[in-house]
Amino acid sequence: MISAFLFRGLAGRIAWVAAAIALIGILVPLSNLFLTPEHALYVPDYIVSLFGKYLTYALLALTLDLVWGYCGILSLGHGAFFALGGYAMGMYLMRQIGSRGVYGDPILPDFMVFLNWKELPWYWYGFDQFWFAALMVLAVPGLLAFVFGWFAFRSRVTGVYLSIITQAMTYALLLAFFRNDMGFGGNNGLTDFKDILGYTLQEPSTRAGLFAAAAFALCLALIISSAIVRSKFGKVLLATRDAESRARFLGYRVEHVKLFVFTLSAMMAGIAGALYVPLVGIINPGEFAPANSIEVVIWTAVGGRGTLIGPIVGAITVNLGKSWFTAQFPEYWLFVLGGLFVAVTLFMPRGILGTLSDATGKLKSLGSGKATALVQDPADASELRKEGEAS
Amino acid sequence: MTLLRALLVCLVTLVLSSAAVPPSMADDLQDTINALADGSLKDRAEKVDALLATGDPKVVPVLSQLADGNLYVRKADNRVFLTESAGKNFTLTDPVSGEVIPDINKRTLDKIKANNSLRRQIRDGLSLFALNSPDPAKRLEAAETIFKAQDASALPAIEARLAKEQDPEVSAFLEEARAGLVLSSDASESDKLAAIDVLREKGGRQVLSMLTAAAEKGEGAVRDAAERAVVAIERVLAIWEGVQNIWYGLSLGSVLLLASIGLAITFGVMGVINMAHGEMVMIGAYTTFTVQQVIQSTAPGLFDYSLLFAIPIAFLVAGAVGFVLERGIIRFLYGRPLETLLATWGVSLMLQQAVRTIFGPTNKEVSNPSWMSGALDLAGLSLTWNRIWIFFFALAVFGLLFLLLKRTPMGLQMRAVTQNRNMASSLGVRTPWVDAFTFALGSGIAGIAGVALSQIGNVSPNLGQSYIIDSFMVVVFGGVGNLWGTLIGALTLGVANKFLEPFAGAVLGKILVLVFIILFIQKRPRGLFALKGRAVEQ
Amino acid sequence: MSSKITKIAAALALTTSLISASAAFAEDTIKVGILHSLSGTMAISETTLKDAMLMLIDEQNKKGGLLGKKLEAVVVDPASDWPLFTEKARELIDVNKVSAVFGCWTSVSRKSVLPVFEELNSILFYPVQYEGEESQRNVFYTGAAPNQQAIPAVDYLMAEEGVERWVLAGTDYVYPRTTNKILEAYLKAKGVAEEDIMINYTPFGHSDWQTIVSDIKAFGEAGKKTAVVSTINGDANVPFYKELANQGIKAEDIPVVAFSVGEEELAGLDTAPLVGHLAAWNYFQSVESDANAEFIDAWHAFTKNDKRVTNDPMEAHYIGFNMWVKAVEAAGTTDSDAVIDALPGISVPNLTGGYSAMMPNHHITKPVLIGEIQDNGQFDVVYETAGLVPGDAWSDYLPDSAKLISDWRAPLSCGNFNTETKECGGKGN
Amino acid sequence: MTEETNQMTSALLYLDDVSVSFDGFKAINGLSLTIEKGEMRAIIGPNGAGKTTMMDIITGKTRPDTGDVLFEGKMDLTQHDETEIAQAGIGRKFQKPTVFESQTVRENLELALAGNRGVWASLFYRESEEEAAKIASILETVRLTHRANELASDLSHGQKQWLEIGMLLAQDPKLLLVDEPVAGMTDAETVETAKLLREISKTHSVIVVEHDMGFIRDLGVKVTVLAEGAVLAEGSLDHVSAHPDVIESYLGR
Repeated sequence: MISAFLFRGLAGRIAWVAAAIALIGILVPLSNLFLTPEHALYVPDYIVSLFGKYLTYALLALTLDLVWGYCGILSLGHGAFFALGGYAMGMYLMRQIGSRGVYGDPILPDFMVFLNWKELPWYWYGFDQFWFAALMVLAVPGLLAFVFGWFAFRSRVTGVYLSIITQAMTYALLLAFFRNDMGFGGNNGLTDFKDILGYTLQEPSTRAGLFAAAAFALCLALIISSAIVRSKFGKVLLATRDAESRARFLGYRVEHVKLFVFTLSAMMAGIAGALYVPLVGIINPGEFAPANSIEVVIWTAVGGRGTLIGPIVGAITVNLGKSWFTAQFPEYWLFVLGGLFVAVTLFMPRGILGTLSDATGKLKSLGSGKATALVQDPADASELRKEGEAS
Repeated sequence: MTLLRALLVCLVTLVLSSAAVPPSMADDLQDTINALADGSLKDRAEKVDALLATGDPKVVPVLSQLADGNLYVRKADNRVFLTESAGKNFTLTDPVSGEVIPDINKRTLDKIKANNSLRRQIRDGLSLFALNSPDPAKRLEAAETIFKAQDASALPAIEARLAKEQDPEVSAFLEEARAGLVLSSDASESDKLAAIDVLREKGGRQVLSMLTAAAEKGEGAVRDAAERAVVAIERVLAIWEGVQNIWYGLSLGSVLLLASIGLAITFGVMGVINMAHGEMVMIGAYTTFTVQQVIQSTAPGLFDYSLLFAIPIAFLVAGAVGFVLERGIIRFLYGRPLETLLATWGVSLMLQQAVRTIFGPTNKEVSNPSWMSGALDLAGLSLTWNRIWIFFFALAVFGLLFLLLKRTPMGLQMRAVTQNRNMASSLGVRTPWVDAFTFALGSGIAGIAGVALSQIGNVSPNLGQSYIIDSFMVVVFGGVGNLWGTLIGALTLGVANKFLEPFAGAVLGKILVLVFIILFIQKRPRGLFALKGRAVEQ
Repeated sequence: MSSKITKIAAALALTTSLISASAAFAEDTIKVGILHSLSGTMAISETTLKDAMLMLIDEQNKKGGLLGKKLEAVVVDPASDWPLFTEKARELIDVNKVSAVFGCWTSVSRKSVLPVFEELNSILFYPVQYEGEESQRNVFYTGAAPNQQAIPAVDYLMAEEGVERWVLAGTDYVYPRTTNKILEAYLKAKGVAEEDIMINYTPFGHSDWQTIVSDIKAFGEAGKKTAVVSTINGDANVPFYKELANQGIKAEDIPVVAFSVGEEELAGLDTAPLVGHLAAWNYFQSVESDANAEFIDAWHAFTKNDKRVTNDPMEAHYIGFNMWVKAVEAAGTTDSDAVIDALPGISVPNLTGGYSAMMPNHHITKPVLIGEIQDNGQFDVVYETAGLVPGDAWSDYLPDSAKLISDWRAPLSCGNFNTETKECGGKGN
Repeated sequence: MTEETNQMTSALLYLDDVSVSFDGFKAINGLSLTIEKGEMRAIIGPNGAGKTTMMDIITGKTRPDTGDVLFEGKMDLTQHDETEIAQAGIGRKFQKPTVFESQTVRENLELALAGNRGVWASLFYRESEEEAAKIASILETVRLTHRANELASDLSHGQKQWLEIGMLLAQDPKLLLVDEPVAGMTDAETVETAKLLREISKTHSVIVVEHDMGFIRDLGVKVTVLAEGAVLAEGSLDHVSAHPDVIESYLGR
């Protein structure tokens, strides 16, 4: 049943894009490892780690699109799930250091040693096992999303109120993780990793492997998302997004629908975070910053929300731009980036992909097949307008 | 040093009785003053004591200028002068003869440095001089300084003054200062008991520590009386602490109110998720900086009124930016609130970078005018003036805005347009202009907030970012679109924060407040002040 | 589909063209990377350091460059975003092929780039005072370690001001935590009682100091001479000092000694009410020496602004840059291994009128100065250590760190040699 | 079973002395109403009479302050939310046509089709032939077969109204609440709609809220007049339009 379900995701354009990502996931590492730097098709190490990072960003944007583009839940706190997944992975990597830390303590990470901690806090137990950490990568963001969503959706917190409390959530976590007393390394976070599953993180081959893993995860997430969007459940998602009370009066349990997709999305975001950490070599509370979560929203919007492929394109485009501008125009890149966001909202309200497909007139065969991105959120719009009356 | 002080006290009384100073003493004084310039900081303490010991009133300006860092030595002949800055150069005054030498280049002079302990020594020493000043305010200050310094050798001087003092207020202070010294001396039991009574009346933390020490050392009746006084004072202090906490909370609340009130218009009333709101506040703060710079270079006399100029200018500047923003971007996005989030985020990045390019990345200095400096000491409370002004300023801004929205045709049109654009438009309201002016109003108010916030925090390109999240929390907590909600929300969150802070710490306190907001929104999904009924839904 | 592939291909092409473009004119210059945030929260401090580096490179080029080649600065903006630091460090070394990087301010940014410098074997000069507890082969620490700032400051307060009661107030991150741990241990060793030490942590950018300042005031009114040791960071300082001034806490009563407040931070404040509060650094702009006067003049000329202040981290870059130049000249190459080996033992003039030397633990020797804030936004030096203080990578006051030493010279070549087990830790497999 | 409860259970919908107020304003004030199985009832009343609020109460969107609301004699509607009530068999058409604009007409019906509404069920749902046939027949009924694969947003106003009615049919409820079905329709469409509703009422119980008197007359059913949140009169249209109170409060204006 599952395979049939997933197979359904592999229709149309998605199949090609998934195949392309998979191909990149295989070819780029191979080229990096087996071609000589002089070869025309050689991909340098720098590009592998840079694009590896972009792939995890793309995965994060995809998970946001699933809740925002398809279910109308604008989460301004998706970075929190990403960061929690990252921390779970970081804790595993930290435990892997073992006695190779600067103080040579076999159990305690360095930051605990020099802050005079005597024993490992209970919540660090188990992270020396990869399977446990991998489980936590899914479970911690998933559980947070489930609990948060269970309260919020049941109470029918919607629209901008929901967005703001997701922001409050990630902001509270940011402050909490900054606290050194929490036992997650405070502002410095977790760093100085040595190896993952026995492979040294500083080896290009490990990074190539991580790149492949990121590509594979993105490919799988794309197929799963596509399968969901194409199922009847996907239609229920759109129904919830466009006319929540209509869906409710049709007998759909809207809060369950939202809760399911929110939790799933959070878990996938956790995976993105877990892949991101070994690629960049650090996880710290900065990842919880509300600005980071807003950036994810922007990637999605730039690429085209409600299109599955859009967020991937958006995440890669914006970050490529950021990498390039920060090196080329270090003094002025914020003007360029800020201008880009304004321009995209004004002139490409449906994002890059939406605009492209408008241009080619293929409006109806995009992303989820017939269901196209409806850029407006009618519910939100009318809600806010109405609320003007309350003053 | 105590011995010296005793000697000095005798001398002061002596000098005061003798009318004129013989010329030979003047030469001595000149040498003693010139000696200040030699040697290291450590040696200077003895020289200051020597000067104090002369008891000559002429040393008073010398020492206070030394403490203020205005005492210089002429390199050419090692003579020490009082100085006054006159443009690029100095005007020198000879401390003994009073001779004035204008227009001296700074490079020919060396500053005589002082450090904290020296300054303290001078302050305490000069307080004995000031005790006999004709100005009651100075005597009062001196009595207070002596009380704080707790130097037993000052006792005779106080008693001498007390015998002559006419001003009842100064007398009371002198009594307290005397009581403090008596308590730690080996005076009789009855004297000490009387001193405890005086101190108990005074109250406060310093008295508390004095009495605690007395209770530990003393015995019998003195100990009992001191212990009783300690308990009484502690009780009073606890009450004041509570009051103080409420004030801190209200003050924080007023800052939150100022930061969020503009947002209550642009976001609350108009539905624009205005991420550039913080930058409007920032623009207001930079306007204040610019205004102060201009005033300082053109009319320094008006400096104390700089904020009065800054408020309307900041309103206009931020309002104009808001106007352009609305006309240029926002107006294409009505009905798409979430899109406004993206566009205004982009705008906020650009505005930050613009300020960074124009003014540089570092903090800018915005000074408090004199009427906003210092604190008001009210019974057990110490309320800083800038916070008091900001509190009332926030309420005033709120009140004016409220009147504007509810009582003027402009406000009526604004409400009409935001409630039903089509209907308003068909009734002849020029909706595009109303939109633009409403947004400009919200931005302008954010600018005004910037003027006030520049008085308590950083003025840097990051200023806006530090307020934006809190502002959204306040508006959402209070209920979008409801000005009262914003007011009550801001004050509630401020007070809650300050009551959590003492036992949870600043960080955990803030986290708890955020968690509280999240839970509160579950209970009231539309904030504190939300209308019920059909109109709000759908 | 096809559009997608074109897009990715275009992206790759863009990046590779970028690489080749920057590599094209690389041959006849020596490149120096500057890795300081020009936007985001840290821009406020770091932008100045970028300017200082540009000036130093410019001056060196006027002197004829290095090894007969011109120096070329490569400036990037890591935007106060720590993972972006990693990316930019890799870009500087891998793509731009810089010979050395001068950069980072926060500990976390340094920690983020450490693995990159180790892996790609390049050189980082880190100019900011920090918590110590680190010594890495590829990093040279030109800022102060805790023993070059905190401990002399506390000694001064005890001896000169007779302080008996201490408030340790800091921002909640690693530098204040570690410094305060060290100070607490040190104070207790000096016989200060537990109840005479108050420790308080606040979040980054804390702006409402009413409660804490009034707590400090209350703590200071208990009869014993009290001082505040502040490791409060960056943005939080301005509101903190404004609150101190307004609540009337005078330096004569409760002096505050800060380790993160320099001329640059004071530029955002009216310092008149703060006269007498202290800071401990290894350099102040007001230091009277020929080298300093020359440096300040050059700085004013370079920035075309005679109000721009100088500060301690700038001096650290001045020292670090000159050390690097000297080491490259000594090694005759910019090759990382050669330069790393040449650096220890190199001694260059500092701006306070003496010489600073690079030590085998990759920290440098510096004088420690204590300054009091003046009403013109400058510091008056009120105390200076008799000699130079060598930077200590591993603090003697933390039990686990006391047994470690660092020496990167040949036989030992280890950043954290455990003197008890006689083993070098943290060396991978 | 007593006679009284027997009578109650025989009624499909039973409202007794229901009141609700918003911020002091009594929207519904002691309203009592009974709908029998298979009955079609028209409800009229001036603006603010509480018609929509009554529907909100029946469908669980608004909780009444006092009073009983029973469905099929046993289900206390005040204790359930919209989803449960919809699943129990009460369908609702909104005043403003509310369809899923970004989905096709066919998908709209597919979503409304009776069946398991659970998350897992809809994830792994596959349409059966039977269901396809049902959708085809509804498309036929609401005259939208030729536009089945177009986006709902492209439909005209009247067609959206019909699509919504079609969705109600697909949902196959025991009771349909229809709020102003002909608002904004052309005369021809209005006549068609009346025909459609009469057809539906053969197999379903229906409550229609409407302003259009001609339309009510076309329906030819029992009429309840609401005013100020309570029942003013009940009976045939002719009967109620003769009622003096009704004339004063509604028709007479």
